[in-house]
Parts: sequence; C-alpha cells; structure tokens
Amino acid sequence: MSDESANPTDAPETEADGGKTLGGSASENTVTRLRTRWEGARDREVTVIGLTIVGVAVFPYLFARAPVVSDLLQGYQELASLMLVWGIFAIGFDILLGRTGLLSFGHAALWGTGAYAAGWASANITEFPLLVVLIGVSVTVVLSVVLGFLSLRRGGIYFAILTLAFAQMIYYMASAPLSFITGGDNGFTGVEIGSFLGVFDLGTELPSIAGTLIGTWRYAFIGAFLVFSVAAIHRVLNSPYGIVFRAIRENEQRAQFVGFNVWRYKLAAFVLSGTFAGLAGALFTIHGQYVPLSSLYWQTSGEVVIMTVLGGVGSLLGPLFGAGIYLWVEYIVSGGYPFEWIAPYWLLVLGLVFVSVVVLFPEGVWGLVGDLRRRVATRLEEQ
Amino acid sequence: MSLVSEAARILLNGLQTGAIYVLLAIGLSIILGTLKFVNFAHGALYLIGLYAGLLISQETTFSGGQLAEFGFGTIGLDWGFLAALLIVPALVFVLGIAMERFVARPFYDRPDTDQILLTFGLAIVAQQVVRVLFSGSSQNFAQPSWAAGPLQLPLIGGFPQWRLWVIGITAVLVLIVYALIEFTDFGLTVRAGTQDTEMVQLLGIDISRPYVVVFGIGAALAGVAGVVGGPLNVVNPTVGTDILVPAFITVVIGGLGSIRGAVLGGLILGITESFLIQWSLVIPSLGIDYGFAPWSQVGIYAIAAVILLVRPQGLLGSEVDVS
Amino acid sequence: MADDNGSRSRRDVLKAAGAAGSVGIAGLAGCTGGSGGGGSGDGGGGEDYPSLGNFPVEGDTATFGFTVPQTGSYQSEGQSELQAYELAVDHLNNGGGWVGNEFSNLSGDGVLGKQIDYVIGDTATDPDTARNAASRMINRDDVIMFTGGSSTSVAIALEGLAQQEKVLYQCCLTHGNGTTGEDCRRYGFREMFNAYMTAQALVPPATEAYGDDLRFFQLYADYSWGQSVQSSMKQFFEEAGWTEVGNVATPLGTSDFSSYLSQVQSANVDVLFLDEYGLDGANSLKQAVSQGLKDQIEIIVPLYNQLVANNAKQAIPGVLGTTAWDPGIDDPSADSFAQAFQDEYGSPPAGVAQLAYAQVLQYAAAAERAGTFYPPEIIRQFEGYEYDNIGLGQEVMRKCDHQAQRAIPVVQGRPVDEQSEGDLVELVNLVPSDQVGYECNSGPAAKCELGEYGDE
Amino acid sequence: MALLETQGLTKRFGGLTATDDVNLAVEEGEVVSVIGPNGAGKTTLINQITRLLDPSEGDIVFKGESIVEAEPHEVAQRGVSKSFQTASIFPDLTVEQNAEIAALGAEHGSFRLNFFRHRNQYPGVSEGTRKTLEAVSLWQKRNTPASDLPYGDKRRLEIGIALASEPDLLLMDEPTAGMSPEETNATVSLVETVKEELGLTLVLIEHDMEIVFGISDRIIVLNRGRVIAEGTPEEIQGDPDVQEAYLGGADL
Repeated sequence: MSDESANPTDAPETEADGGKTLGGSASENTVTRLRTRWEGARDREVTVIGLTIVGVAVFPYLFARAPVVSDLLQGYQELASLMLVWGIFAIGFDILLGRTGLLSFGHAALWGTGAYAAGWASANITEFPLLVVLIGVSVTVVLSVVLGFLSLRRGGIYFAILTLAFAQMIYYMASAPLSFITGGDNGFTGVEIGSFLGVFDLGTELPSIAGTLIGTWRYAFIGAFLVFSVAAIHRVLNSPYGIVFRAIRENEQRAQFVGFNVWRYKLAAFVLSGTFAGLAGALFTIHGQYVPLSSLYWQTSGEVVIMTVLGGVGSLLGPLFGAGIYLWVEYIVSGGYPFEWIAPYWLLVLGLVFVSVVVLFPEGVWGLVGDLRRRVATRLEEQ
Repeated sequence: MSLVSEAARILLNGLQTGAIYVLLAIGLSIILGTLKFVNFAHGALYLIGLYAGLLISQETTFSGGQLAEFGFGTIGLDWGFLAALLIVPALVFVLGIAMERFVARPFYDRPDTDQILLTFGLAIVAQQVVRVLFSGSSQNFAQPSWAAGPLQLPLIGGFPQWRLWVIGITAVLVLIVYALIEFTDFGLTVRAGTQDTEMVQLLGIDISRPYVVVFGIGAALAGVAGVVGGPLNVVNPTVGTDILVPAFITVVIGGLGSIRGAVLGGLILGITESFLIQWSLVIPSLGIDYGFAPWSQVGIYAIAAVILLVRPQGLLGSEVDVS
Repeated sequence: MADDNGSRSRRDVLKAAGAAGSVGIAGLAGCTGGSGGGGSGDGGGGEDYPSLGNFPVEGDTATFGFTVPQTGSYQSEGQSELQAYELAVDHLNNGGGWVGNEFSNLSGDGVLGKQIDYVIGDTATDPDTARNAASRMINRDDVIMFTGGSSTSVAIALEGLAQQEKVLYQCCLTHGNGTTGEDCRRYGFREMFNAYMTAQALVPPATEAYGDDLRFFQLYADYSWGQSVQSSMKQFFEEAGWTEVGNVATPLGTSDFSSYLSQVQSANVDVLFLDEYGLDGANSLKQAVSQGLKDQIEIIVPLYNQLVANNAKQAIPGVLGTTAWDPGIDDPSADSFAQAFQDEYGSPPAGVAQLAYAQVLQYAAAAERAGTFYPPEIIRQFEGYEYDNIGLGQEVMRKCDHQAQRAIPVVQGRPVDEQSEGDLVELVNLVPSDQVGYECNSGPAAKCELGEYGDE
Repeated sequence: MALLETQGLTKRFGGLTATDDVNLAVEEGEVVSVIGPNGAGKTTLINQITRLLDPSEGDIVFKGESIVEAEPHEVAQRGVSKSFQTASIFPDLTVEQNAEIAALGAEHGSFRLNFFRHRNQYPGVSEGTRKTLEAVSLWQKRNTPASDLPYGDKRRLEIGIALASEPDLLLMDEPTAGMSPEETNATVSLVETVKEELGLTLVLIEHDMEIVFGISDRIIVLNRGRVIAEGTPEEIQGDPDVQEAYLGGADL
C-alpha cells in the first residue's frame, strides 16, 4: 500500500477537534484557505464515509490491475479482499487498544468464533451471505460478553494475560474435544456460501467499469461491510463513548471519579471490538469458504496486534493500513519473486519493524504519514 | 492396577509437568511483582537457554538455516550436560541484566501495554533469529547419559529417570531462590518492593540494584528451565512461545510476586493436566467410557477461570495488590 | 518465475467467468479483449474449450505451483519435495529421468508444446498458510496445476480450494483417510496411500513377526489423521485376530507423552501402535523407549517419515512401519529415479521425493493424453488410468475416489550401527497393490462424493 | 440534617490505624478544613469518603443515605467530587475535552447504551464545559493539550474537572500544594468565588494555615487518626491539644 491510496487515508482524524485553531488565522494564502476548508470538512461523517467508499472502490484496480502500480505491488484481487477483512478486524481492535488502552491478546477467539459460527451456519442453516454474517456476529457478541467479563476481573497487566489464556482455552476446545463440530485440525471444510440476495454469485465479476475497478461481487460485499464498519466506528468515537474511552485510557481513576462506571465502559469497548472481530471473522469465512483451526490460535491475536500498532493506534484508518502492510509482506514478500532476497526473513523484518515502531514511532505508519503531511502543509503555507 | 499406584503415577507426572511451569513462573512472578514489568519475552529466554544448552552440551547437526548455509553444518561444544547446567544460567542471567538495563528500564514509565507490545515484539524477533540461524527444523536434545533410560520405581514401575531429575533440580532451585528471598536482606527488599514500591523508596532504600538482580535471577531460571526441559521434547524455535501461556497462567493461579504461589500454581496445573490425561469416566452399566485426555489443555485454563472468579488475586496473592 | 502481468489481470476476470459458468463468458469476452476465446493455438486447445480456472494457458509457458513447507517442523520434507519438483520440471523441459522412458508420451520438450515454469509457496504445514500461498499462485501467477503438502489437513484445505478455483491439485504427502474419503474432491488426486491401506499392509509382516493372538494398545494423535489411523488399525488387526485393549487420544502438539505411556504400561499389552506423526511421532517413540516399554513390548509406527526417523534414531531399530517410498525398492524405474536424483543433488532421495516427482510427471502425461490443459479433460484422463511406471508395480488411479491403488513399502528401523545419514530404515516388504485395495463402496471411498468437473 | 456524616469511621492497615473512630458532620454550604500533621489520616479519610478505600468499620452517610457500599463512580454520581493532590488530568486531551468529560459524567450518568448518539446531541455538556472553564479562567486555553499547561494551570484544570462534574460536595486535597504565591492567591480566590457562585459545600485538606484560617467556617484537627479538636478557626487557634500535636504549633 503506498501513495496511490493516500487519498482516502487523508480523511479521518475522528475526534471532535473541529474547533482546532489552524495555523495563522490570516489566510491570505490560497493553500491555507483550502487547507482550512479541508480540515473543517474532513471530520464530517459524510466526508469520511465518502472517501472510504472511493478508496475501497479503486483499491483493487490499483492493487491488482493498474499498469505500473500493480507490477510494483504484485497484488491480486483475492488479496485485496482479504486486506479489507483483516482491516475490519484491526480497526475494530483499535477501539480497545488505541482508544481504551486495553491490550487484548485473545481476539483470535472472537475472530475464530465469528468464522466458525458463520461456517457452521452456512453448512447447517442458511446459505445466504447476509444471514451467515449475521449469525457469525451474533454468536461472537455473546462470547465477547463472557470473555470480557472474565478477563476484566483483574485490571491492568492481567487483562492481556487473561484474554490470551481464555482464547487459548477456546483454541484447545476447538482442536480436540469439539472437533466433531469444528473439524479439528482439518478445519471446517463444509462451508456453503450461496449467492447474494439469491441473485449475485459472489465469485462473479461486477458489470462493466465496476468490474474493472472493484472486481468481484465478493469484494463489493466485503467492501460494503468495511464502509459500514468505518462509519459505525466513526459514530461510536463521536458518541459519548469515544471520549469516555479516551478518558479511561488517559487516567482511569479520574474517569471513575467524575462518575463513569469504568468497568462497564471497558466491557463495552471489549464487546464493540469483539463485534467487529466477529464480523471480520464471518467475512473471512465468506472470503475463503474454509475455516482453519489456526484462526483461533494466539498467533492470530498477535497478528492483529501487530497490524494495529504498525498502522497506528488511536487513528481510525491507521490499523486498516497496518493490516494492508502486514498482509502484503506476509503474502507477497514472503512468496519470493521479486523479493527473494528478503522472503525468508519476512517475519523477522516485521518483528524488527514492529519493535522499532513501539519504541520510536508509537503513532505508527499513520502517524508518520500525518507528520509528513503536516510538514508539507507548513512548507506550502510558508511559501 | 490399584488406585494408589494410579494416584502415584498421576502425581509424579504432574510434578514433572509442573516443574517447568514453576521455573518459568517464579521469574515472571517476581519480575511482575517487584518491577511491575510484564515480560512477554520470558519464553524467549527459555528458548535461548534451550538452544544455548543444546550447543554447549552436545554437537548438533543443523541441516538448514543460515549457519548451515555458511558451512557450519555441525556446531556445538560437546562439553556435556553439567557444563550446560552451569554455564547457561550465568549466560541468561547476564542477558537478563542487559534486558533490564536496555529494554525494561526505558519502559518502566510507559504504559503497561507498551511494555507488553515491546516484549512481544522481542519474542518474535528472538524466535525468528533462532529460526533463521538454525532453521525451523526440529533438533534432538539428548538426555544426559547418566540420566537416560527408565528407573524401576515401587508402585509405578518404569519411569523415565530424567523426569525425576527434572523434579529434583527444580526442587533444589526453588529452595535456593526461596531462601534467598525469604532469609536475606536482599530478599527483604524484594519482598517489601513486591508489596509497595513507593514505600520502600520512601524509606530511602536504593531498590534499583536489587531489582536488576531480580530480573537476572528470573531470566536465569527461565534459562535453566530451557536446559532441563529441552531433553524432554524435540527442540524447535516455537517452544518458547508455546510455554509462555501456561507459565502466565501459573502466575495468575498462584498469585503475583509469591514464590510459594508459583510453586502451588505449577503443581495444580501439572497435576490437573496429568489427571485429565489419565482419567476416563467409565460406567459399564450405561456403556459410558469417555477419556478426558482431549480436555487436558482445556482443563488448565478452566481451573484458572474458576480460581479467578472465586479469588481474583490468586491463591496466595495478597489483596492489597491494586493494579 | 512469475508471469507477465497481462495475464494476471486477465486471470481476475477469467476466474469470475469460471465460477459463473458459460453464462458469464459471453458477457466477459468484451472486457477481456476476447483473450478467453482466442488464446493459444498450439496444443492449448483454446478454441475447443471454454475458459475455466486458469485455462487456457497464455503464452509459451505453463506454470506449475509447488506448495511445500519451507518453514516450520516439516521444512526438511518440503526441501525434499521441492528438489524432486525442480528435477521433474527440468526433466519435462529438457528430458532425463523418467521422461521419455517410463513416461513414453512425454517428449522432454515441455508439455503440449509449452515450456514448464513454476512458482513456490510456503505452507508451513498450516492449512491457512497453505491456502494463502496457493491462492496467490492461482490468482496472480496463473498456475495450471499445483501440488505439494505434507499433511492431511493441508491437503484437504488445498483440495477444497482447487475445486473452488477449478485448478488441479496433486496431493503429494497425505495419509489420512479423508483426503480421498469424505473430503475428496474432483480436482484432487492422491498417489500416496492412506491409513486404511497402511493397516492392510502392516498386518502380514506384523502377525508373522510377533504372533497371531496379541493384545495391543494405541496412542493416536487427536485429529483426523490420527483418528483414521487408529480406526483402520483396529479394524484390520482385529480381523487378523488381535485385540485392541485400549486406545488414548493425545492432543495436537503434545510433546510430553509420559502420562499416556504410563497407561500403556498398566494395560498389560503385547504391542503398542504409535499413531503419531512427525514431531509427535518422534517424541512418543523416544519417550516410549526411555520409559523402558520397548524392552517389554513391540512398537509399531504406522507411518514413518524423515522427522520421526531423524529425531528418534536411537529408538527406531526394529520398529515396523510404512513409508511413501524407499530407495531399497529393487525396480528399474525406482533405480533410474534414485540415480537421477543422486546425480543432481548428491544424496539419495527421501520417500516423499519419489512421490512428488511422480505426481508432476503423472499430471504432464495426463495432459499430453488429453491433448489440452483443459482441466475436465485431464481429470478424465486420470480417472481409471492404469500404469506401471513409477517403480511400484501395477497401479490404478481410481475413478470413484481419485485414490491410487498401489503397492506399499513396509520398513523397519535399522540397528543404530547400520544407520547412516538419510538411510535409517530398511525395506522389509513391498506389499503389492492387490493386497491393500478396497472397493469403491467400502472403507473411506464409501463417503466420497467428488463433485463437479466444471464443464457440466 | 448534615450533608455528609461519618459515623465511627475506622480504617486499619495491618497494625496501623489510619483513621480511628472518626465522627464528623458537614452541613450544607459550609467550608470545613481538615488539618493535622503528616500521617494524621487526612488523605485516608478522604479516600474512604470517595470510596477508593473500604473502611474497616463505620458508616458514611451522604444526603441521608449510606454510601459505604457504593462504588466510587456512584459516589461521584450522587454529588461528591474530589480534586486530587497531584494534578490528575487527562494529559493528551485538550483543556476543553478534560472539562467536557467531567461535564458529560454529570449530564450523562455512569453508563448508558448510546454509542451511536453523537456527542453534539448533549447541549448541556458544552454549556457546562464553557461555564466551568470560564470559572477557572482556562477558557482561552481550551484548545491546548492539557499536558502543555504550566503547573498552576494544571492544578486549576484539576479543580475545573472536579467542578464540571457538578458536585454538591467538593473534597479538595491540598489544592495549593506546590504552587507559587501568586498561583496560591489565584486558587484561593477561585475557591471562594466557586463557593459563592455555585453554593458548594467544601471539605478541604490543606497545610497552608493562612488559607485554612482565612477560608474555613469550621476546622477539624486529626492526629494519629483521631479527631482531637473541632471548631471555628478562633477556637482551634487557642486549643492546646492542637498546639501540642503540631509540636509547639510553629505554624500557628
């Protein structure tokens, strides 16, 4: 993911900072004036959603088909869809990590449950994609209430450990005792996804120009959920919850002393992020028509942590880019050509990059892009 | 087979499984208790101890990995197991001190989540470095010749000798660390620090030095766990992360900062695991014969969940521990 | 290695066409510039068949995909597979080995007039990773066939993908019953034998060596492969007069078997089956020996592999089992492969290498017989095909479940002082295919429904 | 009826008794200071009232209801607010957001399922935020990140947060600790204004006797966890026990 998709990325800094004073108020300069207008517009829900739609719509073309760019990136359609799926997972995860300051190492349990529930539903209840997703999400919400309740029994450092532990418990349950449902090590192979609204086979191409840009109905289906997720999370962050989450992250005790039931808000953050994890998991099943056991393993939790931190915690779209970067390295760079020199070390490189992001750039790639943008803007204004 | 011998077997197997958990949990627990530092790289110290032990104790052929590609097909000192048992703890102790100085200390003032993220990243890096150097293939960590083979025990019959040594070595190490913490001035500072860091500082005691040592001791125990645990299994780069979760669970069950808690937690986990593996529910009249072995891993987490609900601070943890 | 990008973008469109069936194709011809129909004239048969999966093959090269474990515990096996694949591609393009000899319809100048190229993907012995790698090959690199893998879960996951994407998959190393049983797919073929056949193969040598009326116990890995081995052993050894006294499932990734082995000790049995694979197999065997079990009872490891043998060298002497292939098989085809491999890589081939090599050539030969890369035609060439060219005697690739009916090498660990690097087991018996077969309506095949060819 | 009453409030830490049978009553509209030497139990007393600590014995009654079983956030919702000894603010948020959070806490309650409702649907919040920030003279700096404020401003923001949650009773733990003389004066006049304008009841812990005697209607003296004197500033000034407690009463 590089410059070409920078447009939508510019959009959102979600907090209600509309009142921010900008640069010098004497805006003789056109650039400044435009920028001021931009800054004012970019927070608006419509703008955020609009730009996300545009970004989602052109991304597969740029990634998999456009001349030059796609050669450079070596992308392909199915990976573009997968990036959106993980992107939903990561932006939902950031509600918890970036906003509320809670680090869960157990989100694999929620993602995996969403995936298995969707898979099981598709094999046994309905083939309609929307219903399959709905069932996956519902089951995950129930589980996240239970897991959140248990894991939040102890605060602070225990949370990461407990989420990790309970997620591993679910993994072990799926691996052996419940293998009659999950297929155990073989994964869930019986996924049956029907056509969308009974009309559009998800594997087929969209008509005419939409097909060239977006590609398949499957991508469009997933993309719609991504846009929905971005809109929903934007809404949540601009509701009272958004600011209470931040208050909890910044100073939990103070938040309690101004009268907030911190524990419930933490649980709410966990369940909200779990909802998106479940949605992403269900879409993962729609995407691959297969549920691997490893979707419940703690490494999946680790992956979403890395994606979120890499992209930038506490920014609406940063984690989406983190997911894109991670998957690009995992799928393209690790696959050799034209990256043979680095392919065997892909995870080592990601690990080192991750460590340096944690130590040096806590705002992640998104923060770096933001810094760069501000610097360029300042430079332009000075001229 | 009688009930008594069945129980003895479950106990012995549980002790042996728990022993490795205990060695890791003590380090995690005292580092967490005194320094309030969550070390997700503790498993990496185990991994490093394990590979160091492997290379010190025997010659090993690595068929893949960078070292092999550079022509170091066979590496290792072949100094024997005792040498590894002495050198590795010293080595990992130094590593632990370096880790405290260069990794942990700059992060004491950062939020807990940053500490976890950092050490998690380091754990990935450590695992990947081992994989790149030695390949992801599995290696054979031979048991020391003086402890190989089975031993005939009363009641139980043949039991692998090395497992008894693991229990013995762990017991000795635990006693040494316990004595150190319980009966020395150093230990007093550490114990006080576990309960209230600020108070100890107010009393004018320089705690940074003892704390460095705490980190070193915790690391060294993880290293030893690698050496004694290595010969129990086949060795590969993922073992460090695999063992981390049960080690954490041990701390949660036992209670933060408590050595006795870590030992108790390790024993409970080990015996639960070993019990579930061997227990079958047999009711002939109903035709029920269900083995619980598949639940053995689930069981240890279920125990943790129950203890957490009933006694959130852990079995031997103190109530004042506010996160 | 990767193809030019023009074909990649086309692939995205074509894949859609494949899934849509013939209805989609007409509509798509417009936006793809007609490449779907016009295609390659020579040998690809583009005019005769609609586009499907990655058919037709554009340009002068056809690409194969090799999904092998390059990281993780099975990377040494993956390495062997990959060596064999590269050897096979070399022979397809330039002649040598079985090409032109055992496989007389192969010319040594590519397949159907196209040179063979290949791409590699890492499975890490994880179904999800494997599917990701294969999906990249299919979507981006336009592979016409992919092969590889070292476990049943990977094979099942990839078979499913092959069926979805309508790209042929040659399973390579997978031994569980499900691969050609309940999880069989029209687009997957297995040259390897399965647990059901292993049990049949082991009965004669085991009863001959250890006796007729014995009590046995099984430890089995608690996932589908282990379960299928356990049930197959129980079925055939009980038919032969033995009695299963007990069995216990060991959770996936178990490294410490002492508690399980204790149960064996207390069960008073004559024989122990260790239905564990790879790492777990080596661990369980080592620990069984160090617990003193081998002094009291016989141990059988139904499926040997490099990892088991390498990591349990001290423990394997005399332990019976089966293996994909053994260099000790005395047959001209076997010898010529072993020689070609030895010449290329300087070491004898592992069992899995023969399997990998054979499956690539089998695909190429089927394509030549079909005269096209069009997958349904190749599938039809495979189905029911009888052959005697991979050094294991007469075989059939069965139409009903895509399972090769073949001979099985039974081996035994060599004594420690006779072991050498890469040669740790010795061939006891090559059990011919007619002794290990089963009917299409019995065993795993009874549960197999292959699914569509894609041109219905 | 008193606004706040403690009945036999006792807190023991191991062998140490931090507050020992403390009975006090604060009437509505009063300014009460709690003084005493270091370790007298002042902060422990406050922490029990805000329910950060569980008392070992005794009861706390606020507006006629026992709050001894309540959670800290419930106590805050009932109208007890606390300003911390150290500036306990939300450092990465702006001054305005700091106050907004507290105002939201008051307007919105401890928890509600309204995560899709936009924050601008709560007009009372922005009104409360503005009023509070104007009261503590930080309205001009509303867009500054809180961590960038000078120390005195941080402490004022701290008080602002406590005020924005619209309390009936404000507990202030050493509001002028570490302040320069000017900052101290500004804070004192702030406290007085606030008290006048909002009609607050104040409980103050303070070391600076000048402030204590200047501002308080009533003073309660703690020593070793026990109340040793209680009365108007004049009464306390002459109390020999108090002088004794302060080792000769150097400060008095």
